[in-house]
Order: sequence, then structure tokens, then C-alpha cells
Amino acid sequence: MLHLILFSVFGLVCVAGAINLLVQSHPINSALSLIVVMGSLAVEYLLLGAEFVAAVQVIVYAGAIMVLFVFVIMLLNAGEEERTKGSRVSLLIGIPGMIMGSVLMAWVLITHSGTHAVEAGALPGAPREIAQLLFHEFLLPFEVTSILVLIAIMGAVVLAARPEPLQPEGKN
Amino acid sequence: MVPLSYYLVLSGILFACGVTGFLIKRNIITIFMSIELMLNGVNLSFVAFAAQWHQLSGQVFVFFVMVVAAAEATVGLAIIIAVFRTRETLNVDQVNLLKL
Amino acid sequence: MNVGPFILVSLVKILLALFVLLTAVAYTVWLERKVVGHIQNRWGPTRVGPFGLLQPMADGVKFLFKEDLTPPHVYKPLYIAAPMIAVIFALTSIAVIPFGDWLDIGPVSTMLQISDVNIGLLIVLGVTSLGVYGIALSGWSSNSKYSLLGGLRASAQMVSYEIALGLSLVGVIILSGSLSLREIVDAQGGHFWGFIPKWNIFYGGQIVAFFIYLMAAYAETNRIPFDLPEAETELVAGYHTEYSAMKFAMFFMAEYANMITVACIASLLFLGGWHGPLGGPPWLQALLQIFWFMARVFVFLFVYIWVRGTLPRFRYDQLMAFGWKFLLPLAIANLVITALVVALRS
Amino acid sequence: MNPDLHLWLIPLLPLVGAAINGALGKRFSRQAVTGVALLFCGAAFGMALWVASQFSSLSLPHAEYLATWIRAGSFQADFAFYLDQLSLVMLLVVSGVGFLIHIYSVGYMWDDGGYYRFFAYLNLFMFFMLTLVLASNYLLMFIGWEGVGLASYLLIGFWFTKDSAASAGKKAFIVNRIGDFGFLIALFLLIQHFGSLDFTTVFQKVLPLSPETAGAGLLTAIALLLMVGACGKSAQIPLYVWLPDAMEGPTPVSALIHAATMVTAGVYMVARSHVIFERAPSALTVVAIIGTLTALFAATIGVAQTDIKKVLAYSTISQLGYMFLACGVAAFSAGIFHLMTHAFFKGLLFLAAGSVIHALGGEQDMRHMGGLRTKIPWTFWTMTAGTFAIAGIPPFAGFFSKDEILWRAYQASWIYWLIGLSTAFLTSFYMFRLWFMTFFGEYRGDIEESHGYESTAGHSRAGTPAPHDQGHGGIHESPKVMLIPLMILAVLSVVGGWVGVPGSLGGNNRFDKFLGPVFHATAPDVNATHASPGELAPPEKQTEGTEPKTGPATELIFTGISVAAALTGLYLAWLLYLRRPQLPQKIARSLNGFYDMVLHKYYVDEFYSTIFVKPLIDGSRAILWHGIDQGVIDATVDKSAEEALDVSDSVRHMESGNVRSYASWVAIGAAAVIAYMIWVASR
Repeated sequence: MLHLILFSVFGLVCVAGAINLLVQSHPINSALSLIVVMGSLAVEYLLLGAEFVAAVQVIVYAGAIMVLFVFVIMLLNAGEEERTKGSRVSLLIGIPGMIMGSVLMAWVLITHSGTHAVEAGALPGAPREIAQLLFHEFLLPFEVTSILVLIAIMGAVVLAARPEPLQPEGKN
Repeated sequence: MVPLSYYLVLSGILFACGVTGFLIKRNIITIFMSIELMLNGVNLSFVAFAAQWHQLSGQVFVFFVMVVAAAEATVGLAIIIAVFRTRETLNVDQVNLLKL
Repeated sequence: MNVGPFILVSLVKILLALFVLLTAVAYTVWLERKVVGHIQNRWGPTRVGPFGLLQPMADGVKFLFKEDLTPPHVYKPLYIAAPMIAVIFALTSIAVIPFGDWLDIGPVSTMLQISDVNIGLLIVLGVTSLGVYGIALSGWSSNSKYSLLGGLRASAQMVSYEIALGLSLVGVIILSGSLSLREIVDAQGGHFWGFIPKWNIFYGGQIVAFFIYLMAAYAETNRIPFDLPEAETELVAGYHTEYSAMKFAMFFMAEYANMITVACIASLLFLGGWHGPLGGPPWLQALLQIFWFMARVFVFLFVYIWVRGTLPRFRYDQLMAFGWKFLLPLAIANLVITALVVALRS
Repeated sequence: MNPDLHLWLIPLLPLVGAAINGALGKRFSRQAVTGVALLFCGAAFGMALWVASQFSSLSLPHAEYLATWIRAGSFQADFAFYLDQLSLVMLLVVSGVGFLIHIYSVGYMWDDGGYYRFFAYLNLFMFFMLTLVLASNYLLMFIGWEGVGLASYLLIGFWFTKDSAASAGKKAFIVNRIGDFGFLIALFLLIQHFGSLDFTTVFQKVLPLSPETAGAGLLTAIALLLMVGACGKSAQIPLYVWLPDAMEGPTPVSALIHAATMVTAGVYMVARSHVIFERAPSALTVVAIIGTLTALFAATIGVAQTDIKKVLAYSTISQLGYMFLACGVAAFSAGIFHLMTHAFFKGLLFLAAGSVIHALGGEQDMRHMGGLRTKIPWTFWTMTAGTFAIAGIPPFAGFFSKDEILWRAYQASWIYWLIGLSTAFLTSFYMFRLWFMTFFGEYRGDIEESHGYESTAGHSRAGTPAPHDQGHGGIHESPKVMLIPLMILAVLSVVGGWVGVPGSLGGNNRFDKFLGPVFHATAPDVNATHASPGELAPPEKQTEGTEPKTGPATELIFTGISVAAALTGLYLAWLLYLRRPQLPQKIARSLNGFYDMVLHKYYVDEFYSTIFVKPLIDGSRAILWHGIDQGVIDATVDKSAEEALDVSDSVRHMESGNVRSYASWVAIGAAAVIAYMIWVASR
């Protein structure tokens, strides 16, 4: 019961944040609402017992990635987004496609995932077990992703490094 | 006791919101956030399934998703900065050329 | 233990901890002014009460009754939200910090900790990492170049040093094999060869990790020598330039609360938590534990202030270079070595 | 069981040399290049000698397995090497003569710009040739076969800036392709019918078969096809045309590849597969006929040539004809014997000719030579030895081998013998003609014009100084490094034949005995071989030196006749080109039609170009190029390209460059995929 209540409360927070992300016109508000989404997702993870995932969700997503976003927004001083009608396609095809896809998915999930219920803390993802898994069975993917991150760092440095000479107007 | 489908539906909603954001937002940064939103939705479904099948590997996978998301955000934001330097706009509708 | 008393006890503990923390914050400010004053061969606050002991109260009152003006052209919602975010996250992390072992009062036996989460350390890290938003948003929302620069500096600095901070803690985690602060402290009980206390700092080269943590912590809390976000000489007052009255006070509180949190973590992880020499009856034991713990935190805070009184400020590029090119590699090396030591010992 | 001889090292060493020189030679000094080339080639030669020293203690044939190369079903081809008397002889000849010519080339090519390139190619050739010789199955042999073709192509076209050289290289390559085609088909037949290409296996399966006396069968077909390949490689009618042009290459190359070793590969191959040939009498007859015809034909052409190298080239062809004649009459050992001696004296002749050209600063036309006897004595004496050897004057090497062949030919059929004899006469005639024109009489050339003639030697390549620019100081003897190989080869071409003194001359044909186990052991049994020429050389009789129809006396008579023919040639040459130099012109005028024909090599090249080349080119241009290529292929390609253009022109609006529209396409696509998956699942 408590589980259901908590789930629905934070689920609603989640959805609210997600929708707020869409309706807000200022990127910083979107960012903050996304942070809210992530925080409440962390709680959902806790409800599912994945405490370590929850912690990492907060530290990595909310604490690092989103900080990066906010930082960039501040750096570029991004303002209100102007309402240009760039692509009709996205409205004529994308939205229906998205709706159709999500409806189908929902239908499948609801019909095929059964009424199987998960109780609170169903699977305690204690750091120790996670580590066991991560460093034994998933060692290779782990190393590969570490290399990926390394490359990403270098790529970011290369991309963000100010090109010399600095071109005054990109429009030419 | 919450049915698994609830979690799945929640993750589906988040994912759909992400897609919609990608489709309707003009600001590159916001679009990026929508991508993160989709990833989060997927993560939730992973964890939920892990809880259902008692398979920790589902949770482990979430870490990989997070790492990839982090890398993607790093590079993506760097690209955004580069784009902003040359285009001086963050509006994707005005950024429709690979080369100026 | 059924729910009713549990909630009751928890509430009591929360209120107590909050009270203690806030007073501690207030008196850390006082302490700082005093100590820095003496370092600079002044008296510091002396007028309000004996040794200016009531100075914090006076300050609080002043902050409360001062006019709370918001400058024009600020982005209002965030301008208001920012200080709250800062202080909330600063105060939250106390929730998982244990002050001592179990305490038995009549029927109820409770642990001296608001809640023992077995990923407590991660929670602390996460919450402190969220603390960045307060500063960043305040800097951005107050729509002033000094604030913006301060906010940018702060967020960049905190994100960078968070890495070194986290890595320096991993060594300890490896040694004690747990993320629960309580277990980490328990692992530090006892002595080497009878007389050296079994603190992590004396253990497998963790002294290096300790110093890494020290410096990273200073940077995390924007303290001298890393206080560039609020460098008076360059940025007036950095991110809280445009703030006044209670909002300013919130930032102030947030900063000192963060300092205390960091000090707690340091003493829990490196300095053996509440373990101390003296023995006695259980109730005395519990109090002694709190005492030892407080003592450590106090020493740490004193060092904080001492450093502030002595060291000059870094230049920003030096700060970044120090964080990325020195602390981070050092932390990684320490991590590797610790892992090797543990692996070899087992 | 035999000790492991590491035969694989022998071919590999030159390859290493080639690799080093080819890759790094550009940076090396000439000394370094020389060092590398000689070291590795010499090492191979030394190894060969060592193998020869071990040889007596081996149980033959000695096969060494290195690695599996191809395994497809039951068929298997290995990197394996095969050593028996035959391959030992070839091995020694190839590596020895090759090594000598390497040394010679150091002097000859010293001033050439492509010095390192030359030696890289030369070493490469050695590698392939040794592979060919040592191969233990037809496939590996074929690798060597093709490889030497490649090396010869590279070396003929060595001065590729000169058009004639380049085209000569191409010609050699293409003509060889025709031969290789036959060879390949033969290999396919072998695989199809014997399921293997391994010598031992194939021969084991062939041995029990009785000769196809009545009509032609599988073996005949295989043998003929093999012969086609041999014709290509060894320049026999009708595929000999490439060899004369191959003289465009540097003289050492002509000596090594187009006289001593490569062109004899065909003979070796025929001899190697003698088991098959012996059981295909009709094929043997064909071989013999081709051999004789080629011998005579080339000799007649050689008479009229004035380019010293061309003369030698044609003489090479005719000598090869001799070898095939020998093989054709199943006297394989005699063929190999002649192969060996020929390697000695023809290599010598070419090198000496090179020395002459060198001395004259690039002059190749004999009409501008003469009286060089005193000016370049060493060259003269060595050349003399070579000339006498090839002319078949006893006791020089050529005499024994040639005599052996003639004698055996006579036993097969007197026609072979007659033609062979006349060929011998012609041979000695044109060789002595060359000899007299070059070294006797008074000097007709003018060394100061030598620059003008360099072009004829093909040494006026861009920038690279010609070796004979030393010749500016007037006619001069070649350096030691060129003379020493000459001397060694001279000695060899004097004594080389003594290993095979026939019984009639008091010797007992040791060479034949040595090769005995290879050839006679496998000859088909007597009762099954009536019409087969093979029966005329049953081993036991052979070794006694006694013959069925005839005794030593008759053999002696024939020997005398052939010697007489040789001497006649000598006399005639002396008469025409030393005593009365004006006579030749008269004779030429008196039968000018024939003379012109001979002079123009019977117009064979022209004939080929009209019959094969031109139609081929026209057909290709008209049908293949304009018709098929442009009409069909290009048309389809262009049309499809245009179609693609139209389609994409209509579709390209999808690629608006707007990220969000892309995203929407992705979304709809994802929806479609999900729908499909659901449909599949719910089916």
C-alpha cells in the first residue's frame, strides 16, 4: 500500500516534470524540471530496491550531467527559444508516429507484461553484488565503456577548444 | 505491491515525453535534455524488469546506459558550444547546414 | 520496535540534529571571526556578550529584520529558489551522518544517527553534488556579470573537484568494504600493535587520500585558498553579490553547513569516527563518543579557519590545473595502490 | 629416414635478399646492395652444395614437408620440397650459374641507376626458379613457373623508359600466358583424374597404366597440354617469338634467364613428368617433332642475324629444340645433360657477348665489330671456349651432350638425326660466323660513335649513365668482377661434358647412370611398349653402352659425322667471313628472296600479328569495347545512374537538414518496426 502510494506520488512528480520540460520555453527551466524527474526517478529506483542505482542516478545524472547542462546554458546565456516553424514534417509525421508508437508500446506492455507485481525492494541491488557482477561477468563491457568515456573526454576537449584563428561571424 | 506494468507505463510515458520534446523543441540544449529523458525512461524499465526477473544484470546495464549518456552529453554539449560559436544560435531550425 | 515510537524517536533525533547543526553553523562563524582575528592580531568580536559569544544571535536578528530587496531584471523564481536549494541540500546530508554508536534510554535503544542508510556515503556525495545548483542558479538568475562569473566558476570548480573528492574516498571504501558510514567507523575500532588507533588515515597510505580529500573539500566548499567564486577582489562577492538579508544568510549557512558536513565525513572516514580512548558506563560511553566525534570535527574546522587565515588565493587556471593535473592523478594512483595492497593482503 | 635438410631455406634466402634490396635498396649504397644480393644468392648456392655433399647419404627421392597450403576435400597441396637426382642437377645448375651471373652483373650494371632494383629482381628470380626446381607438386611448381615469368617480365622491361623494352616485356608475358594456359588445363586434368598434384602420388597412380599406344587418351592430352606450357616457357615453335625480343633486357638477364635457367624450365618440367610422357607415345612424337623443327628453324634464322645477342638468342632456341628432341625420344637424361652443358656454355657466351658490348660501349651489331681478338683477349678466349663448346667440337662440353642426343635421336628415327645433324652444322656455322665477325679481321666499328649506338643497346635511359660509358676511353677489357665468372664458366664449358662421356668413347656415361634411378626405373615395362620410343632406351642396355641394332662402332661413326659437320661449319664460316668477306653479300643477293625471308625471321611475327593480334584487337574494339562495354554495360550503368538521380531528386526533400524532421522520420520508422514486431509476435 505504502509502496503504491509512494510510487504514484513520485510517478506523478516524474510525469509532471517531464511535461514541464516540454512546456517550459526557457531551457534552464527545462533543465531544472529534468533534474526533478531524475530525482524522483531515483526514488522510484529506491522503491524497486536498486539503492545503488538510485545513488548513482543522483550523483551522475543530477549531480554531474545536469550540472553540465546548466553550466552550458549559463555559458551560452541561452534565452527563451523563439518559435520558428522549421519543419512541418516533425508535426505532420513525427507526432503521429510518436503517438502511434507509444500507443502500441503501451498496449503491448499492458497486455503482455501480465499482472505480475513487484514488491518494494524486490531486488536489493547492494553495491557489493553490483560490483561482483560489474567486475566479473561484465568486465569487458566495463573496460570498453571506460575507453569510450576517455575518448568522449578528449573529443569534448577538441571540440570545445577555441578554433584558431577565431572566426568572427560564422555566417558567410 | 505495484504491478510491473505500472513501472513500464511510467517509463513509456517518460520516453514518449522525450520523443515529443525532441520533435517540438527548437533549442538544441533542450533537445539534448529530451534525449536524456528518453534514456531515463529506458533505465526505469530496465530496473523494473530486473526487479521482476531477479536479475541484477538489468541494474548493471543501467550503469552502462548512464556512462554512455554521460559521454554523449559531454561530446554533445561540446558540439553545441562549437555550433554556437559558428552559428551564434541554438535554434536547430536555423542549423540545417552541415557546412557554412 | 513498532512504528509509533520509531517515528517519535526519529522526529526527536531530527530536531536535535538540526538544532545542533544550526548552532554549530552559527558558532563556526563566530569561531572563524575570532580565530582569524587573532591570527591577524586583532580581537575579533568582543562586544556582544562575553568574548562576543552572542555575536551570532545578533547577526541572525540583523539578517531577519533587514529589508529583503530583490534587484530588478533578475529571473525571479530562480533568484528566490537558489538560496533555498543551497541551504536545503547543505542541511540534508546531516541525515545520514552518525554521531556515535547505540544509545539506550530506558526501553528505547536507538542509534545516534537520524537514519542508517547502507549507502550513506553515496547519499552524502550526491546531496553535496546537488548543492552546486544553488550557487550556479543564484549566479545565473541574479543577472549580473559578477554573479554569473561567480556561478560559472563555482559550478566548474565543484564539478571538477568532486571527482578528486570521490576518488580519494574510494580507497577508504575499499579498506572497510562498505558504503555505510557506520560500518566504516566500526571497521576503524581497535589498534595496531596495541597503541596506534586503527584509523584509516594510518592505514595503507590513506594519509595521501586524506590530504587529497582535504584540498578537494576546501575547493568543494569554496573556501580559501579556493574561494574564487566569491573572490572579493575580483567579483565583489561572487554568486551572492545581488543577495541580501535572509537569502544571503542562507548562502552563508549553506557554506558553513557544508564545511561541517565535510568535517564530519573526514572524521568518520579517516579519523576513526567516535572511537576514543576513555571507557566508562554505557551512557557515559555514548556521550564520550559524541564528544570525541565533536572534537575531531572541531579540529577539522579549526584547520579550515587556520588555512583561511594563512594562505593566499589561487589563480583560476592554477586552480583547475591543480585539480585536474595534480589531485586527480594522485587520487587515482592512491586508489590503485590501495587496491593492490588490499588484493595482496587477502 | 633422411635428416631434415631444410630445403625450404634454399629458395627462401634469395627471397629475403630480394625483399631487403627491394624495400631498402634505394637508401643503400651500391656496395651494400651488392653485399646483400651476393650474400643471399651465394648462401643459397652454398646450401645447394651442402645438400649435394649430403646427397650420397640420402634415400631418394627425398621429400620435405613444410606446411599445408591448400586442403579442399580430398585434394591437398603442400608447401613441400622434393629432392632427387634430377632436381639436384637443376638445383646446382640454377644456383651455381645464377650466382656467377650475379657476380658478373655487379660489374655490368654498376653504373646503372636501377642497380638495387636490378638485384632485387634478380634475387626474386632466383627464389622462384629454385621453388620451381624443388617443388614437390605441380601447383608449387606452377607458382615458381609463374614467378620466373614475372621476374623475366620485370627484367626484360628493366629499362622500361624504352618503349621497345616495355613492349618486349609485355610480349614475353602474354606469350607465356598462352603456354601457362595449357599448363593449367593439364593441372586441372591431373586433379580431376588423379585427385592430386603431388609428384609421387600422381606418378604412383600413372605407373601401372599401360602406354596409350593406340590413339590418344587422357595421358596424351595431359602430356600435350604440358608440352604447350613447356613451349611457352622454353620458346618452342610456335611460341618462341618472345625470346628474341627478350634480348632487350640487360645482357646478364639474357644470360641467366633467357639462356641458362628459366627457358630450360620447360625441359625440366617435361623431364619431371616423363612418367606421363613415356606412356603417351604420340605426345612424345609431337615433342620430338617440335624440338627438331624448332632447332632447325631457329638455327636458320640465326644464320642471318647481325645483332650479336639476337644470334645467341636464336641459338638458344635451337639448343632448346635439341633438348626437346632428346625428351621426345625419351632420352631424358641426355636432354638434362644438354641442359646442363648448355647452361654453362650459353651463359658463358652471353656473358662474353655482354663483355664485348661493354667493351664497345654498347655496340651490338657484329658488322661494326671485328679484330677484337687482341684488344680484349680474356673475353676472346672465354668466348672461344663457349663457341667451340656449342659447336660441338670435342672435347668441349657441348660435344658430348649433343652427340648423345643425336645418337639417341638416330635410334628413334633417322629423320630426327638428319635434321639434328644439319642443325648442328648450322649451329657451328653461325657461331663461328659470330666468332670470326667479332674477333677476327680488322675493326669495322668506330668507338667514338659509341654514344650513338648506345640507344641500340638501350642504355640511353633517362639520367642513368650506361655501363659502357667507361668505353669512352676506347675499346677496353672488362673489369675482373666480370671476367672471373667468364673464366669459371669457360672452364666448366670445357670440362662440363666429361661427366657424361658415352661408353663408345671409353667413358661410361656417368651422368646418365646418375640420373638413371629417376628415369629408367619408371620406364614402362618392355612387353607393353612396342611403339614407344621409350623401349629404345631400356636402362640395363643403356648402362652397358651397347645398343640393339648397332654397336659402339656405329656410334663412333655417327660421332665422327657430327664432328665433321661441326668442322664443316667452322670451315664455311672461316671461308665466308674471314677469307672472302664479300661472298656473303653475293650469296645473299643470289638467293635474296630466301635470304630476306630468313633475315626477317620468316615473317613469323608479322604473320602472328596479322592472324592473331590484329583480329583480336579489332574484335575487342568493335565488339567488346563499342558493342558490349559501351552499348550494354555503360548504358545500363548510366541509365540506372540517371534513374537513381531522378528518384533521389524526388526523395531528397526528406533530407531537409532539419534535425527534427529526421527525428520524426525515425519516430515513424520506430512505430512501423514496433507494429511489425507485434504483428509477428501475435501471428
